[in-house]
Amino acid sequence: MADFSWNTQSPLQKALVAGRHGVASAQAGVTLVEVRDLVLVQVMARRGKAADTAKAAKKLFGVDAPSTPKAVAGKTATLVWSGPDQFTVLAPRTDESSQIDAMSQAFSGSASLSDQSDGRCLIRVSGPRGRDAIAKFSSLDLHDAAFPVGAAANTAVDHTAVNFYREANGADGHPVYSMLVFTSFADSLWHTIVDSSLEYGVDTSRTRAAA
Amino acid sequence: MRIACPFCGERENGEFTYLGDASPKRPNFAVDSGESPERVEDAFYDYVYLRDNVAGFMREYWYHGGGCRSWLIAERNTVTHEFRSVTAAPGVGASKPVQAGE
Amino acid sequence: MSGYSGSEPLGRTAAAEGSTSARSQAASASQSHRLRSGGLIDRQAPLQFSFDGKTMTGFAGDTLASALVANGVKLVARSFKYHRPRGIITAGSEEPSALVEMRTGARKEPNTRATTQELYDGLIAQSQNRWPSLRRDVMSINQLFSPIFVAGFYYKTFMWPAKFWEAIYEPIIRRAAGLGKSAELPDPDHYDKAWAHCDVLVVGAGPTGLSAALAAGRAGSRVILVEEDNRLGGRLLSDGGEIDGMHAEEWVRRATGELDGMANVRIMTRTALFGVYDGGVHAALERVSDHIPVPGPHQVRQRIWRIVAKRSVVTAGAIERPIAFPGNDRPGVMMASAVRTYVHRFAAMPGKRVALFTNNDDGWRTVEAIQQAGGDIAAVIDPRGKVPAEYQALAELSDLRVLAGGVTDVKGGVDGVRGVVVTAADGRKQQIDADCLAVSGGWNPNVGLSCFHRGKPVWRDDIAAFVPGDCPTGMVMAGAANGEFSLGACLRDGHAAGAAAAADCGASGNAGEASEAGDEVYAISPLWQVKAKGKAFVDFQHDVTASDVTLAQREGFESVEHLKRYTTLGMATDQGKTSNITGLAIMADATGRTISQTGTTIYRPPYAPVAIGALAGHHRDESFHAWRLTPSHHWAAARGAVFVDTGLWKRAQWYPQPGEKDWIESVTREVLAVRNGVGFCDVSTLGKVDVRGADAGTFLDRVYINAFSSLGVGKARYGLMLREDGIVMDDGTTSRLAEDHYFLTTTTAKAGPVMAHLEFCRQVLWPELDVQLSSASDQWAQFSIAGPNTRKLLQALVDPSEDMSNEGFPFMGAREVKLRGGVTARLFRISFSGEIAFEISVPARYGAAMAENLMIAGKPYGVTPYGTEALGVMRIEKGHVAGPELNGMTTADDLGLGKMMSKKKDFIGRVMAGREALTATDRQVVVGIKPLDRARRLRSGAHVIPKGGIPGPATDQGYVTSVCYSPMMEQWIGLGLVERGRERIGEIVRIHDPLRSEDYEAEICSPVFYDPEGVRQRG
Amino acid sequence: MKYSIFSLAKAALSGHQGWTRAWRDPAPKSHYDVIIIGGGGHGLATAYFLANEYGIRNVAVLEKGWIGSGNAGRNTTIIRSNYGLPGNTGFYELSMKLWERMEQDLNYNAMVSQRGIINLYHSDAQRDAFARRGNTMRINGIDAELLDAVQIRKELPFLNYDSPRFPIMGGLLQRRGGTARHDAVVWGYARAADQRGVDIIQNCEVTGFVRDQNGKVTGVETSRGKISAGKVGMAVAGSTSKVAAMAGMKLPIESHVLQAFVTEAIKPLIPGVVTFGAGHFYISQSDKGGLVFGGDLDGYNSYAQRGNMPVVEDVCEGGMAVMPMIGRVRMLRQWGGIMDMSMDGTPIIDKTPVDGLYLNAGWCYGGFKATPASGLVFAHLLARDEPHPEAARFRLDRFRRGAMIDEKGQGAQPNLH
Repeated sequence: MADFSWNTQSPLQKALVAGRHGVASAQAGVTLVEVRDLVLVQVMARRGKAADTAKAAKKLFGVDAPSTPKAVAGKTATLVWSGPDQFTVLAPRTDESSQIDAMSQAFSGSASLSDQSDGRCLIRVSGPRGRDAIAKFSSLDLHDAAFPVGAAANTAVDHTAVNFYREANGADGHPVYSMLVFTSFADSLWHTIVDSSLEYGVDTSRTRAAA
Repeated sequence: MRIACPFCGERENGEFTYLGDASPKRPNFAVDSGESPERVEDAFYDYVYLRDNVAGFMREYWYHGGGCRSWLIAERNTVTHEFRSVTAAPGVGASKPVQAGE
Repeated sequence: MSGYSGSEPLGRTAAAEGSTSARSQAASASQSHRLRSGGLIDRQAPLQFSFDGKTMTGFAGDTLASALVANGVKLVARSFKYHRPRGIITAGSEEPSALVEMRTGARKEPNTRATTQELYDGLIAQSQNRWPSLRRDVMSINQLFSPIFVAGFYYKTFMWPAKFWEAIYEPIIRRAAGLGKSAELPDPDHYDKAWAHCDVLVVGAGPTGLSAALAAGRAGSRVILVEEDNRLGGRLLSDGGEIDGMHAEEWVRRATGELDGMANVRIMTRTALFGVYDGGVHAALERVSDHIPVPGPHQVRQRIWRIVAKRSVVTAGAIERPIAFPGNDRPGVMMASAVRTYVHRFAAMPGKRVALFTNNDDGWRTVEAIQQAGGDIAAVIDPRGKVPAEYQALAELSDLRVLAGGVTDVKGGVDGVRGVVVTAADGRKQQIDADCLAVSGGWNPNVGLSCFHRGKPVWRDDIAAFVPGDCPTGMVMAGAANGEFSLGACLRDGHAAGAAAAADCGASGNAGEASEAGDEVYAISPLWQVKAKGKAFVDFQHDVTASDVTLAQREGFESVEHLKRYTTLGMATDQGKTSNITGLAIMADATGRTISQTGTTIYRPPYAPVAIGALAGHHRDESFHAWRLTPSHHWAAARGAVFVDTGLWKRAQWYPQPGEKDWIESVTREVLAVRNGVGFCDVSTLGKVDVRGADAGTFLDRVYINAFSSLGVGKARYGLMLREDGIVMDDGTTSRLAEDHYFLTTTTAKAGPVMAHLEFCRQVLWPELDVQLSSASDQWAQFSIAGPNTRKLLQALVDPSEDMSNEGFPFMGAREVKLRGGVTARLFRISFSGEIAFEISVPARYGAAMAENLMIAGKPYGVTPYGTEALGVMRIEKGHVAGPELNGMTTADDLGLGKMMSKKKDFIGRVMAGREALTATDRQVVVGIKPLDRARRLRSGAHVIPKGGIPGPATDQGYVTSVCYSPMMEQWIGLGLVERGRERIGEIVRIHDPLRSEDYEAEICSPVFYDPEGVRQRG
Repeated sequence: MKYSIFSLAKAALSGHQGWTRAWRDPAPKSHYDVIIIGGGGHGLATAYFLANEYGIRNVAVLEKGWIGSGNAGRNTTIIRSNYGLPGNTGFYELSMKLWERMEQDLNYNAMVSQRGIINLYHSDAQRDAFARRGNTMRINGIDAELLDAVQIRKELPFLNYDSPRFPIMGGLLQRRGGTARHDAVVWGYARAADQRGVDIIQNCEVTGFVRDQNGKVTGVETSRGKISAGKVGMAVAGSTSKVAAMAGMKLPIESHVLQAFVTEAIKPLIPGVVTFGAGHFYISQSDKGGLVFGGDLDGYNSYAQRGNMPVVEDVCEGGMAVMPMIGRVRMLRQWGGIMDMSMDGTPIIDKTPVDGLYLNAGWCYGGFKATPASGLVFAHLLARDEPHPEAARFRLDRFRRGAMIDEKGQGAQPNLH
């Protein structure tokens, strides 16, 4: 029998209709991008092994793993704090199994890993009114002083958990926020984000994670 | 209401789930402890059902399920809703407690 | 605006300055009471509006109330109880009387205060609570019965005969009560809710608030300034004055400019703070588009703001209070400050001949305002009998008629005041011709927001008013709200409060100096009521009179709360903003207590009423709650699946095929397809938890009633967990994928609570164990594949190297397998249906492909996708318990699973499960139930009565929990919880379902209807 | 003076100068046969029934503030007897029967209005649970009807039947359910008890118990002095744990805040009581025209009588989901009451381990509808020293024995009941 084809499907398959929505002003106030094809692994230090985990992370990624709510860019991945003694490794998907194997080896004995590459969906919110749109569904204080580039937060949107982190400002000088949302909620939260953005005009698109 | 998670900072209480009084400690009886069932049940009756229900500061469990998934112990005034402290449960994260849990 | 000097007397021809258009001239001319110049209105922008069907014209900048005043309209409403004619009393959100029905159709909105509704072109408003018309209201007959309709009369009557209450009395009362009519169509507008954060929140943008915002902003703190009005300035817009040597208007302009220039200051107009909650959460309502006919595209009508502030400076000002005297509710009797607002801010004259009744110096400002606008002051009635020093020159200059004494009657008709009767201290009466009576009983600091955390206001004798007591944490009140009534003091108080709040937040910049203004004297001698014959109203909307207050006192309702509840004083839409203090002062007088001893009622949010739609925001219709989709959702939708909301999930319930007449037919087809061939169902909604760590087995031993540390790698086991009180919490299958890795599943409904419970066990109960938990619910697309042809289907799907034989993959086996095409899956040989069955998990991105590939791989075997209904049928046929049996009241033994409870280890719930009532022999336990009449449809919720028994509490022995039409048994069957059920297998009982008028006999049987030996699933 | 339209008309002739106090304002005596702590609906009803049914008239009701200042005056005024478990079913029906004759019993119009209560269901599982409960009611002789959406639409056309989420499938209707004017219930019982000799003493706070050498309670210390008593009954829901602590008792009770809301008055819109089954929202309309509505507990222990925004929003979201035509109606006032949340969601009416001290507590958010029956059975317990048959299951030791009465099946987690 012939092999089966295993086409992949994004949880935003239906919800994301690329293009302009809402108020048709010259420049969209909000830009929404689904970032696809990520490897995402939750790293949880074993009991009493927080220091060993940090050491292993440093060795593998060349940076100190975040011990407070921050996102840190390492050699091959971004490490986003996701709770005490745990963080999420985010990397563009290249060779998935070897990427995960490398982590399994590096953290063997110090941390438990949980592959969440399909458990989360990454949505990036930017544009001059991005922060105003987010203020409609998130209670986080995203003021520059409270949430600078590199800051991260686990919070709740529509009563479900979401990880936010702030990336480097966009070319337009406006802040860029990344949101990791649960896959099964992605369709719903996407609607919430779009609805919050319509009055500013919103451009939506999807992209592959940049290597 | 805002709760200062020791890990995440101050957050809306909607991110948290409330369990209640943190004073009762789970009795620990091995199946072969030899205690009379009566006494063991009495101890659990206390733990599961009886509450001081203080008007004033009480220690209580909150779960930051909409955040870092830590169980927290808050000291909060039940009359004014003022928080005096919020600390992590002994087994939060990878921390290794000096002694067995509550 | 130009200030007083720019105002021209009424009736004088406007100087032909600039290019006043013909249209605006015509508009001006049609407004009988509009001043020819002045006011913060745009005469170039005339706006048409209609009130009770009559078209009128106002100007941009008007409120509906000011436009009505400008058009000479006095009668605008009918009161709640007596349907008395009422006019406009105030010029702000405290308005008790001038409530109208705004807009039409689905946008109809009852009880809108004309005083805060901004005018727009095409505005349509109706008066309310009258029939057939405002002028001729039949219900005003109630006034004839007013001698009987006193406070609390309804508690004393309408009792006989008892049946008449719902049938006759109450419908009449209900129809008479209420004010406006609400729309009966869904609200077509959108709302949203947003968050904002700051160091210092300044509430109110009058002189105090502007001063506070300037200080806090200059100091460098993050400031939000909210103002309910559409422009900044507060009372300065109505009373003018001089600040830092400039006109108040100029000062406001400069202050606004400075604030606008600060990046750390955010100004929010049309935004009213309505609540203060714990932790510095402040709630405000922004009226985004109430000032235009309909919201623009993608624009909301209103928006709720939750503003998180470290400090707040509340400068909510003060509210002028009425005096209770006979006739004080006649249209044309208006608060003195409101008269000044209409004249000065809106260039609209409430009357051509104005009488003023004041007991304090501030009221006297009205004299100047009216005179400068070209109106006549008919008289000033001041019970103090003396012209305040500040006004002596003015009084002499204009030969002012000043009377000592009090107003004891107001003459006139529905159209308003025609005369005022003044009675002097010696009893001498005189009548004064006037078409407007301005009243000032003094000012009440607006303490409401300070009391929302149960702080009690404090009485101050010198100003005869309550000032804030203990404010909510982080809040200070400043300016008039704090009892500071002079402009200079307000500016200083605001500045000091703003600077202090900023410093508290760590701001170290220079707050600058406070602006300066004069410190006018505010002298008052309290006057709450003028005792004379006639109805003297305290609460205008609810028609509570001074004599109602004293009646309540005579009947023992002396507590202010009893007073309020007995008379309804202060329970109207203004929540007593203009009436509460007067009412309690009259009560204090009647009881001989002081006002301070009498105290106030409890202040509660919202400060001003808030639309329910705004509080719901975005969360309505499909966005009521977030939804969750399974990985094969769109695939199932494309195949026409019928979906059902289960919790937040959308699940495929069944897949109808053309020609099927009802869902039972579809579900039966799906069940038979599984039992005779093979089918699959998306079960991704199950909670899935990765349990890892050296102590994972020990951990699960303590969580489950049965053992898991003894489970071999590559094996799955059914597990049951209890609550600590011994009642079943949840069940599911848990597999051991590696020595230190278990994969635990929960029911769909309990995924969240179980995860929280497991974390509690890990972090609180047993922190010594090395266990890590992560939710994997969304990572995996999981399908149940069931039926005799399952293995054949799987053999087509998996890599040929995988051994799928019964020996190679035995019942309750669990391991990873390679699928053709390169994807790795987790495969579990577990069965809910009783057939050979597997659950297969692939990463969620492959969920849709998996569904499609299962169709391809299973095509030769007639593979059929099935939904939750067929899943439910098969579990009932097999006697597996689910939600209806795991109802939070059943023990493991009730479910027939008591034998699973390990006696070798401790686990959550072990001890409490042993309590006497939970182990009693007469408990209701799970059994099977089948009607004797095989054509009979069994229904869940029907009760079980012994055969021949008479239904009653003593014979009520249980009920049917789950039912289905069983294609295998070819009849309806069910599970039930029945007293001593397991001892009664074979017994015939009576199924009693009075709700559905059904009563029939059924047999109690084993819950396992189909393949009781369990042969099929092991084959 | 007997209240009637005639006495009212007569009083009008004299400008209502003739009305006297609805209840006296006596100074406390040194001894009473029975002291009831708590001048709420339950305490006053207990005193009324002690005097009226059991002939015990030397009774005082001690209230620390003004009568009705607790939950009696802070609830959403719903009366119903649509319970499903043995113990509750009969008790609440007893209460309903007492509501139905209350006005004639008390000569006070408490506006008991049986305009019906409907619990909407939105899933098969909910329908089945309602069917079970409705059948229990019918088996116990209580009216109940299971309606489908078509039938409900005839009576309540304004509901959101076509919601894309959790559409209305039907409802369980009790036509005899409805509302009553809460304050009037308090005042009616106070006046009727007073007329039968009961002393209602306001502004009298109990500060401790007087006990003899055997530990028996023989009186109370109060802010107005020591008062001795044959028996002392507690009816202080919201403050039960505080008062019990004075006698050294710890109870299976937590105090939680429940918020409620009322809108501005509008013309009649909603005939009876409607509860939404897919969210936290229930609503009725008062005779004055305000829509009275509420939802779930805030969820944390509280004695503050006020709550927070998340619940306000949650409740209004539920409201807009089920009746989106109330979007433009304005919420006028929100408040909070302190619920005596028991560990199984069911009240406790029993003797306590302390001799001479009797407990009436744990009403959760169901206390108002229970007022008359609670008074009757508590009076019975105080008078006879044995439980009234309809309250026989409301025992304190049921938690120890495992005989919980847990309608919601949530276990020992009070904030989930």
